[in-house]
Amino acid sequence: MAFLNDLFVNLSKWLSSFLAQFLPTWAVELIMMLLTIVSLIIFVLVTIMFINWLERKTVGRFQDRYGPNRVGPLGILQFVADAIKMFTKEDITPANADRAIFNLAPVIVVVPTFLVLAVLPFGRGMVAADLNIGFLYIVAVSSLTTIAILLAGWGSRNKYSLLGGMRVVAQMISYEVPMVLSALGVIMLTGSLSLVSIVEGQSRVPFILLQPLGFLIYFISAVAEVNRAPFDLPEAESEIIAGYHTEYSGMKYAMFLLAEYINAFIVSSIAATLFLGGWQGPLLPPYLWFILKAYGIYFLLMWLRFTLPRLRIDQLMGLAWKFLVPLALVNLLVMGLVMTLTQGRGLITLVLASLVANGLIVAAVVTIYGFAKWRRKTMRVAT
Amino acid sequence: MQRMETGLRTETITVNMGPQHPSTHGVFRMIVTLDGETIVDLEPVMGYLHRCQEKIGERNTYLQNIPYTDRLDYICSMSNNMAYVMAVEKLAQIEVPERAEYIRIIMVELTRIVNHMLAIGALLNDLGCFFTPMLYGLRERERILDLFEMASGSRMMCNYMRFGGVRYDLPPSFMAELKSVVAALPAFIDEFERLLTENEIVLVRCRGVGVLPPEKAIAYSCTGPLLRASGVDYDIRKVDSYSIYERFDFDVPLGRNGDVYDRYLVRIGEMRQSLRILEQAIEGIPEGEISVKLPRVFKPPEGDVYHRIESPKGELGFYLVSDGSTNPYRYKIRSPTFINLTVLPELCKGHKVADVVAILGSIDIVLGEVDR
Amino acid sequence: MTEEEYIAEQVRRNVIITTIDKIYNWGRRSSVWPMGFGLACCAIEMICAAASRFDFARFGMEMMRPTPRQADLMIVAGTVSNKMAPQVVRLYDQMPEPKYVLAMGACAISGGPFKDTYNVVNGIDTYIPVDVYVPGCPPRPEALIEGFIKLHQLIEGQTILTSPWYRKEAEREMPVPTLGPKGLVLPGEDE
Amino acid sequence: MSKEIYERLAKEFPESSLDYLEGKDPAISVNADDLFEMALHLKEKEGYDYLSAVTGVDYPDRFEVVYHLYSMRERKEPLILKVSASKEEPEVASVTPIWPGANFQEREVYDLVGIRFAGHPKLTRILLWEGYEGHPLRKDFPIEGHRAIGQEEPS
Repeated sequence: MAFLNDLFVNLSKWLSSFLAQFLPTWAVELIMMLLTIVSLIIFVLVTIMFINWLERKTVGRFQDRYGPNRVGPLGILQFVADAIKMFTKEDITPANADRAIFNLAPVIVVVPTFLVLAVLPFGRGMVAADLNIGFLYIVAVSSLTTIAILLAGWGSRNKYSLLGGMRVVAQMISYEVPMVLSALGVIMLTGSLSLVSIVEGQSRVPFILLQPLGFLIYFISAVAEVNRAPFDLPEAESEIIAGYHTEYSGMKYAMFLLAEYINAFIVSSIAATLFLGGWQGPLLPPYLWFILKAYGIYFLLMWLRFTLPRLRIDQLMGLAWKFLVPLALVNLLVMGLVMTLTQGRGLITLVLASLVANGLIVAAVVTIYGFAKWRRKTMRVAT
Repeated sequence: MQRMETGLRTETITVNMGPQHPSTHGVFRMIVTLDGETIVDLEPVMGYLHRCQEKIGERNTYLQNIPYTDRLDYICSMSNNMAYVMAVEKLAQIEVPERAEYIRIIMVELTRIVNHMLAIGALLNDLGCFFTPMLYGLRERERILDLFEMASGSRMMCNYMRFGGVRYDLPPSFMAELKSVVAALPAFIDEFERLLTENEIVLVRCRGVGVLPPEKAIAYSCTGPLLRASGVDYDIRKVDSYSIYERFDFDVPLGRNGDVYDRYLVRIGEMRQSLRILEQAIEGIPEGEISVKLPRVFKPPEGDVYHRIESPKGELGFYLVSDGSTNPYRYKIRSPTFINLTVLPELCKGHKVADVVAILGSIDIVLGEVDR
Repeated sequence: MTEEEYIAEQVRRNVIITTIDKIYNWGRRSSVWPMGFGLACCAIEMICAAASRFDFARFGMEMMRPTPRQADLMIVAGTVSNKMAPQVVRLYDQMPEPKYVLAMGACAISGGPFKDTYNVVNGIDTYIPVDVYVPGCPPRPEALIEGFIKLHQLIEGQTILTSPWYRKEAEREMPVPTLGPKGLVLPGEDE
Repeated sequence: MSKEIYERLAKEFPESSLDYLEGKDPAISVNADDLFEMALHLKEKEGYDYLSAVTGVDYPDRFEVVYHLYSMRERKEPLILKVSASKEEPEVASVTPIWPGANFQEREVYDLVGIRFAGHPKLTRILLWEGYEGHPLRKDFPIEGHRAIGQEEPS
């Protein structure tokens, strides 16, 4: 069991000590670094293949269908076929497009996704680079996606793309605020921005028990950050065709598709890391726990996507600025109070106090909302 | 050049939605002028599916026109059949046997359920539901299409009704199957409602969007669920009762606010009322003849006649001018969705792009009927 | 080079090419993404084919792309009117190679019941090349799926060596007709 | 059916030449010049608030526009108005200002039958395109369109 628990860490240790017999230290480090990168890329590709298949099978089940089942067992090779097709497809650059920007955008869009992977702790000791500002780094790097999508929307010189690009900018910038604010609660609890220490801080109790509201806010804004339904306005099929990637074909479109899936997976893994205790868990090896939790949250994403209709752009912005941001601020304030009041009184007090505090906030929100609804109703009757 | 007072110079952009657009329900085109995401102006352009139906109607004999009516509103072929054959029956004064009337009512009410299922599914699709409600609707629709196939031999283009009756009698197993479908449908409608009616996103997307006041609805000649959602109690089955509708006990669901949400509710209500009619029709259907014998060369007398029925989408009327020969002299189709579209620009102004597709979805157009 | 060497060489080359072809065609065949584009009655049956009972997602085809740039297959589902034909041809031109066209229903094949009327194109193959014809008015979903299988067979039979779409000289762009006072006019024709 | 209304109308508009047409659906034939006044009167005074259909018919000697009127609020009996227009310069007053629902229908009649509607806000072709020659629902227009007049199929 212990062997399985630390399988990949031991493997890399063994390999580096094996290589050290023939090679100088710098070469060993270089090789190990390259191997890490390669394994991350392989992980990404396998994940995409699996996620794509999972999503298409799940939507099938949601809609009383089978989903792909012709290529490979249960259709699992579907993404391989898609990839072969997309890579051999003609690559069209529209005559009116801004060539440089148009071609640059799909490259830029995948870069941040790979960069973010570097700081994710996949298991005990399984992190490519344990930055002490890990979370800050993630926030900073993932905002690059916004630029890439805006470039795509602008460079295509297509009105639908432009509308999609503009929507992305408005949406992603707005939702970054509640996302970071909700994650601040977790950072307050651990006192560190490093994802590894955040995971280690949850060895006794996952932060979702201390921060249920924070988790909820994070989850909602994360769904919006990766443009998934019900916040998929930038590529709203029924309104603006395919949004910012309307004009992209073949490989470049595959890049956007890849970035979309992997981003969704990354926000699920970050949610798992911040709130569900990352790789912590009994019995199973840590990396399996991590993947299970990430897929669990990803399933929630899919569930939302296949059930809910889409919000409108003004409602979307309203939800972020009028609801999530104030709620996240209140949550942060209350969390600070709870932490100060329960300092030194043990973990159980802290958990109970946070649950009560969160319950109070929810009750307050429900009351205010109900009151507003009642007032609107009475006012309508009056007029 | 709006919003000069804020110091920002902004321009409106013109976006062309269609004729190939995922949510124009076919080949409809809208030229939309946008200020940011807000609609300043909207101009519908149609005719991308103009198939010369009225000219063909003049070329064909009266009988040959029945299959062409199937292809008008290709979701509800049965009610198109009914409108046309009833117009011809009025022209030639043909009496229809009792059993045939019942069969027609059963078919037309089934068609209404099919249409509203698809209409709600398509509306939710336009709201961005990733096909799920649509496919649930289609799943149940298949069972009703099976019934059509049992009776007429075809799933969609039924071509089932004839002057003075229907083409075939119902097969022996039909009534049992119909009973089981009718018994199963309320559960399905309940499921639909559980999914959608109280759904918070559906509420915020649909309430107060595309409000059509009753005066405007009447002035713009709107009919069908679009009119009744505005609270105007006008159902041709009640007002200008045709066939044997006065024998059935059913209500006309009405909306209050005339917005997209009320149109959705009216459609749900109409499905339930159609089920009520179906239950009564199953009870009351007699044995007997299914059609009257007509001469091989059918020549109605001279004159002109207009007959209208309450098709699932609104008032479907046929205006026929006969010169006593085998073909109509003039064959005019008063299609409900074409005329309901007149009000579309009025409904959309001031709303967002996303609302346009919702409003269009709630009007429930079928291009085969709009363009004919 | 002796005859045997020559044969061995040829066999080796062919083995490589057929293997590449196999993978290439397998990939393309298993992931034909249709363009979500319905014209008339047949579009409803096309949607039915995607729905629960028939479910062409089994062949990996449920990714209905709303934009022609990402689609592989254009299903011309319904009557093409004169007013619509330029749009259809333009959509065809906007699709990336390799692209296929499936004419669904009597109208798209020949004009069907509306043949020879003043605003209906007598079959879309007047303007764009059609790979598979699915007759019926409208074809049942089973017939459409049969058409897809025929298309898969067509793709299987192609080879990367002779495929026209990777060649520079093969211009597969179709001329877009315009609306004239008497009907559709192809560029270069009188009036 | 509409006999009483016909009599009331005849009293209201003594100088116009109304005519009562018997048939399966009795109709009132109206002079083209009086159409607008009469339509306004019917909507304001008689309560015919709902214009169901506008149809153009090409008869050998004349064009005819048929209006099917109903009353949604008062549920009166239907009323059918028929207006003739000359073969050479068919023109009828537009009723769109009275019933906005006539907008698209009049455009359609203009497009397919070629009757002009004076006072229509935007009288352009609606189903066919601007610049198309001829009006398909006229009897002298062949069903094959211009293809019949010796136009070759493009290859």
